[in-house]
Amino acid sequence: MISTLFEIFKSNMVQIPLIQPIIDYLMQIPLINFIVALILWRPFFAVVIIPGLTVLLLYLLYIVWFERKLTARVQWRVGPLEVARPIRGAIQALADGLRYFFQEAIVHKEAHRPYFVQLPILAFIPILLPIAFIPAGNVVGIKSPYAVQLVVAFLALIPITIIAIGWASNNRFAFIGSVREALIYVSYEIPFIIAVSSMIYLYGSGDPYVAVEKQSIVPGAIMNPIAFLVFIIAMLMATSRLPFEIPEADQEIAFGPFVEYSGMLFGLVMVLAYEKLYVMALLFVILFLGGWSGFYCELLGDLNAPLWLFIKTIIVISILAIVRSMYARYRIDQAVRYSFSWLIALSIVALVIGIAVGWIV
Amino acid sequence: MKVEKISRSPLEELKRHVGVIQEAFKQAVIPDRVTIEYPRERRKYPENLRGFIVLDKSRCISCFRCAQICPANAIQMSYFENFYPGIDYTKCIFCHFCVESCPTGALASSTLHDMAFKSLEDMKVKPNQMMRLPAAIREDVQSVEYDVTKKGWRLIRKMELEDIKVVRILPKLKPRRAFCLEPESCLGCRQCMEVCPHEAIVMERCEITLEGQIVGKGCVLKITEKCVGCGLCVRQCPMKILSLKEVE
Amino acid sequence: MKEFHLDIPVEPPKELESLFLPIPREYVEDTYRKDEFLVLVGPQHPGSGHMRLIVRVKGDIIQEVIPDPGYVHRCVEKIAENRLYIQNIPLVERPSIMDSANFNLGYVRAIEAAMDIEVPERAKFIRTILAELCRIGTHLYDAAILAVFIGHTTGFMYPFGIRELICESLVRMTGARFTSSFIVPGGVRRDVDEKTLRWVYDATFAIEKRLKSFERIFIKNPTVIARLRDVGVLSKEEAIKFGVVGPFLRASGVEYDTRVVEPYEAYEELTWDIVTADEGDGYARFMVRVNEVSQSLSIIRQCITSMPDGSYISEQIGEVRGNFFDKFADIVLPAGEYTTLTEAARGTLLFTIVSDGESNVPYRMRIVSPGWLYLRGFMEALKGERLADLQAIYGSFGYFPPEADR
Amino acid sequence: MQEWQFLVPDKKHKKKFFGNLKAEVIDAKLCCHCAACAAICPVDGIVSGDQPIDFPNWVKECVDCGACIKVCPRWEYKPLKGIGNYIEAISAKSKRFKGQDGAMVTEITATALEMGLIEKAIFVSRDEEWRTKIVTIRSPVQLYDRKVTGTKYSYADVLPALKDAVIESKAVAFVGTPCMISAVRKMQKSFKKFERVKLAIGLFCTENFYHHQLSEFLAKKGVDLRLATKTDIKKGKFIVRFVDGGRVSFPVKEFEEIIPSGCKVCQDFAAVESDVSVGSVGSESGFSTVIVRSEIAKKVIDQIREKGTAEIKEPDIQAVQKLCEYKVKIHPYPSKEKEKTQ
Repeated sequence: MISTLFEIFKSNMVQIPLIQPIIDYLMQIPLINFIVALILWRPFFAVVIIPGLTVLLLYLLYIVWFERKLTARVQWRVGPLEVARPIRGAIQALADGLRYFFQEAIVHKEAHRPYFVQLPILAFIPILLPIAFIPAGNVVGIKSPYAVQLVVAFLALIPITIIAIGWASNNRFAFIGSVREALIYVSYEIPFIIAVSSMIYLYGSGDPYVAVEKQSIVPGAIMNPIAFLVFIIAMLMATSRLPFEIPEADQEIAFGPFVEYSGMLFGLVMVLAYEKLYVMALLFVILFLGGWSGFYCELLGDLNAPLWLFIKTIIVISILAIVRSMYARYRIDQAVRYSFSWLIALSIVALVIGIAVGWIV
Repeated sequence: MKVEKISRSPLEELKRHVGVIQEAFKQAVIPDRVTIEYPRERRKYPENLRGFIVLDKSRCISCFRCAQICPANAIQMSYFENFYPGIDYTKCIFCHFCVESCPTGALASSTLHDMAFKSLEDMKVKPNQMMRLPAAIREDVQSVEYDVTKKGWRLIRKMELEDIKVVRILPKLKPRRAFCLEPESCLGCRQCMEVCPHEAIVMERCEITLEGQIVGKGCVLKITEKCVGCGLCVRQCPMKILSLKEVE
Repeated sequence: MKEFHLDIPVEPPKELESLFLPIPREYVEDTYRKDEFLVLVGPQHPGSGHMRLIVRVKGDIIQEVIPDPGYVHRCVEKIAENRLYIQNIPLVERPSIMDSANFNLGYVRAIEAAMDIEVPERAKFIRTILAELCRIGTHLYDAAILAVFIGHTTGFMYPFGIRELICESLVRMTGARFTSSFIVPGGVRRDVDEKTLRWVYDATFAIEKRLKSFERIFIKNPTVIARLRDVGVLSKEEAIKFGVVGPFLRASGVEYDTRVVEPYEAYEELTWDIVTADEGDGYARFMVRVNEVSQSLSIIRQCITSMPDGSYISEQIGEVRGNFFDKFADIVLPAGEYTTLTEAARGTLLFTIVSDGESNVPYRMRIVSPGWLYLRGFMEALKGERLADLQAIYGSFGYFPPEADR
Repeated sequence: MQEWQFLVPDKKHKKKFFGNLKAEVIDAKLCCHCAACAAICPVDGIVSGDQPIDFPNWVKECVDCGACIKVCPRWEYKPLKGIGNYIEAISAKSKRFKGQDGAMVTEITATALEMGLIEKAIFVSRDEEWRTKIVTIRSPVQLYDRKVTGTKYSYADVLPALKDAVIESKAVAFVGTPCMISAVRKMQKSFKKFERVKLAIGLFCTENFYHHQLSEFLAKKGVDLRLATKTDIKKGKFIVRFVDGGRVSFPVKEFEEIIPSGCKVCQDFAAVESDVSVGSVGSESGFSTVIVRSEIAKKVIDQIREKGTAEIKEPDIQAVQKLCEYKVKIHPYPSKEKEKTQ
């Protein structure tokens, strides 16, 4: 049994020439070789190492610090500095996380206790599942020709958990926040799906490999710039970032659905939006920025593709981080109006362009 | 002057979006940063900054003026050879009415504005602690100066530190002494004697003692050369027959 | 649109009974019977300051707002009755920390009116500079609060950064960053030298330059305009009817400024405009204050360039240093009532001192602060707007609970 | 430096001076509640008000200066009797003011203020429940208040207010009962500052009451003082007039039980030591008898006469004389009770 598993793992390992001697050495030791083979097994490597959970954690540490630092820079400030001063406070996010971890998580009397505690954890399922379907070169969890559609479908599940969190909190502001989340959900989801489907029409398939292959000369962003724009705005709305930070709006409804959370649970719901942003940015890079294609380095071997994907994603998110310091928050009715008028119109134009370009190509 | 109406055309709207994005990216690349990293950098303060109050004991005449004018009731006079003011920094609001009230310039302000105390008890600074600036352990290595010109505002950082200054401006006042204007109205209550911190008022002919022994009748007071003109007796006198006069 | 009523009996939540609401129980029950909803905003809410707003909403639309002020009521008027006249100066500055010079000025002018003190010209100019510096400081502070209320953190940081120059100007002139207690009956406490005035003059240009950055990123920001425009509209008639004061009255098109109507200090000798707007919405209220900042900068420049020579304090008082106690501690005002009107940053400020002519403390002191005066107009402006607009309107009024509560 | 000296009366007991005062005057039931001691006390320890004069904790706080004894009109008490010396006596009625009878106290004060003889005058006003309240009169306008004019029949702390007024201003007038006038004269003898009291207006006085006792007594009789507009004693009767025009009267003899002990030894009816004494006795109703005793008062009366601000008539001095004798009769000193106990 174990030997069959070992054979399966061994037959489908990530090839990295840089560390190949070390792997060869480790493969000779019993038991260790099983673990190494498991880690380097392509599906496992894609989901757990890169672009999966491990780099997701690294990304979280980075983006929280970077966003604060960049905002501070725009705002004539310095930003987080005192935690690890030599590296300009880079582990501030870690310190915050530790603080959340050791803080008491209070569940108030009138909350629905099981849901209140479980929902922040349940919300991770629709975030982590898409990662299994997003390929990076030949490092892939589950290979599927409908990967893009699946990712979009899983992403649509996240707001439902947030709405349920608001219900479980049993608080006025959480309730208002849930209603806002529901409103903004319907308003961004339609343009978002239309924009994605325009790209699917353009590439003629929902398979990321086809999409990346078709972008080998011209990236999707240039082929369909309108869809590119719609996707970015929908991404801002979906991850409740300014100027669409409406469901959380701390000055209006005091963090909306998350008003009652504290401690570790608050830490979990806080990173929810960032993780969603990560998954959407992965999709964005695949659809518009040529995915994992880039300069190929012989030494890295199979690691090339995931690295390129990750670097592109990080760059996209880092650029998006500046929006936080530029805009005020729209009102909910304005946001809904914009998305149902301008954004849907733009997305339909994008669909037409997608069909046209796809027909030509 | 009327405020101009803001135009609603989409083109203007787009222009404004571009303006915002331009400004944000400009600041992200070349920020006009104004933050001072406080404990590691020190700002250059103007000389008239109202900070920690320093006492010169040799000048103090125990006139209690500082304690009586204090709006926050933060000054307590404590006995230490004579009465000297001690400031409770839990209450002090740094209005420096006491410094302005001091007729001899015994109190002076310094540019020390950031003080840390170990406990609330320590914040009640005693007169002998007010004699000099408190010993400080500082982390700052460089000083920051605001350079303001017509062109703009920027911070200049220098790797040098200035010492904290004590600014003592002496008031233009001649020495004064108490005088009795109307001895005929004296009640003989000897309140002035009781209150005088310098024992400058003496009883020349007292024939009543406080122990209830009747010796004789009446008392006569005399203000001696010891008087420094603190004016406490002037304020204490129930008949208001004393007053301060300048002497040569 | 047709409304559909669900005939489900709704019981008001139990919590509404234990929150010491200043509204009767019937009101709560009536609200819930009519398919409406009570939202309590404050006093610990991040977007309400130290005040509770009892908001009655129908869906997302505000039907009525009942203010519950008084959380930071510090009995300033009552405390003042137990202090010497001079000791009240730091006290009256406290209600509005940013606007300390205007409050100080109003109080001191009442004492001067009672004691019949003629203030020398130079002192008047110095006082005007201080008052205008504090006005700019307050407007910037309010702009910052408005920005953070509508979620624009950069708009919060920029005014506070610019305000640093105001504080630096104040510290160079008076020795304290704010609450300087610098204005005393008869003049000011110290003379301000030429070098410092020069610095302040340069600083006004530096402020103007920085304000351009602020304008691009916040004032002309499309999202800000979208949030503030056509929100919380007070028409001219309504603004007069509800007794709104200051820049908020001017934003509704009424050209009223105490500095022009009853000039005090050096305002008669300076040229400047009253800033008004027609719309009366949140953006107009904000823009009036933004434009007032540039007017104030111009006033400061004029004051510095035309600063007369002479004494900084009246001859009736004489040198302050060393004499402070003897001159001011035993002030006894002649019996009577002395009232001054001052244009503080947020509007008309009234100080009344009643003296019985015998004691060295005020018999009664009355402060009618602008915040309290426009609270009614603020509540009326909220009606019919969305719940999300509450913070935007709050910010556009620059309501400062400590000032209103005193 | 000028030398000065003042004399303090001998102590009769081996105590601090207030102890002596307490033993000899207050405990001997001689105290007339003029509050002179409360006014002069340098440590502000003596309390007056609507209660007997006291100095709580005097053993510790008294500084043994003897000022209270020097000013006490009842220390080594020699009762003053009769109508005293006077320059002239008139019966008059003010045309400007409305007061108890002829409103001549008000008129004299107003004229003195107008002439510039005095800067301030200490008057007694009242609140709704007829509690006394001290007012400082600076201009004649203040005198139009009906609460200021009119008799109150309750003790008031005139002298503490007078001391403050004397320290502040140069010329002061005050209105008081005969015992207060005597106290002020004693003050003037000892302390030069009190020479600033230029005009002491005495009132004809038989007795005075504690406010709480008076109101309780009247309440027992069914009279609500809050509705009263005027109180008066005429021809042996205490008369209370009400807002609605009604009036109630009782014989003064019924008040015997609440008359304070200090008043029971007082024989001075016409305020012999004052500058001018005023009262209703000896005139027809609506007129006041004015007995002028000093030059300064004469000046004021001449001014009134010249300006014609008051109607002037001849008084019935005999009636005043008669009442003076009557008061000596009803208030014997040393009192009979005391003689019996001794």
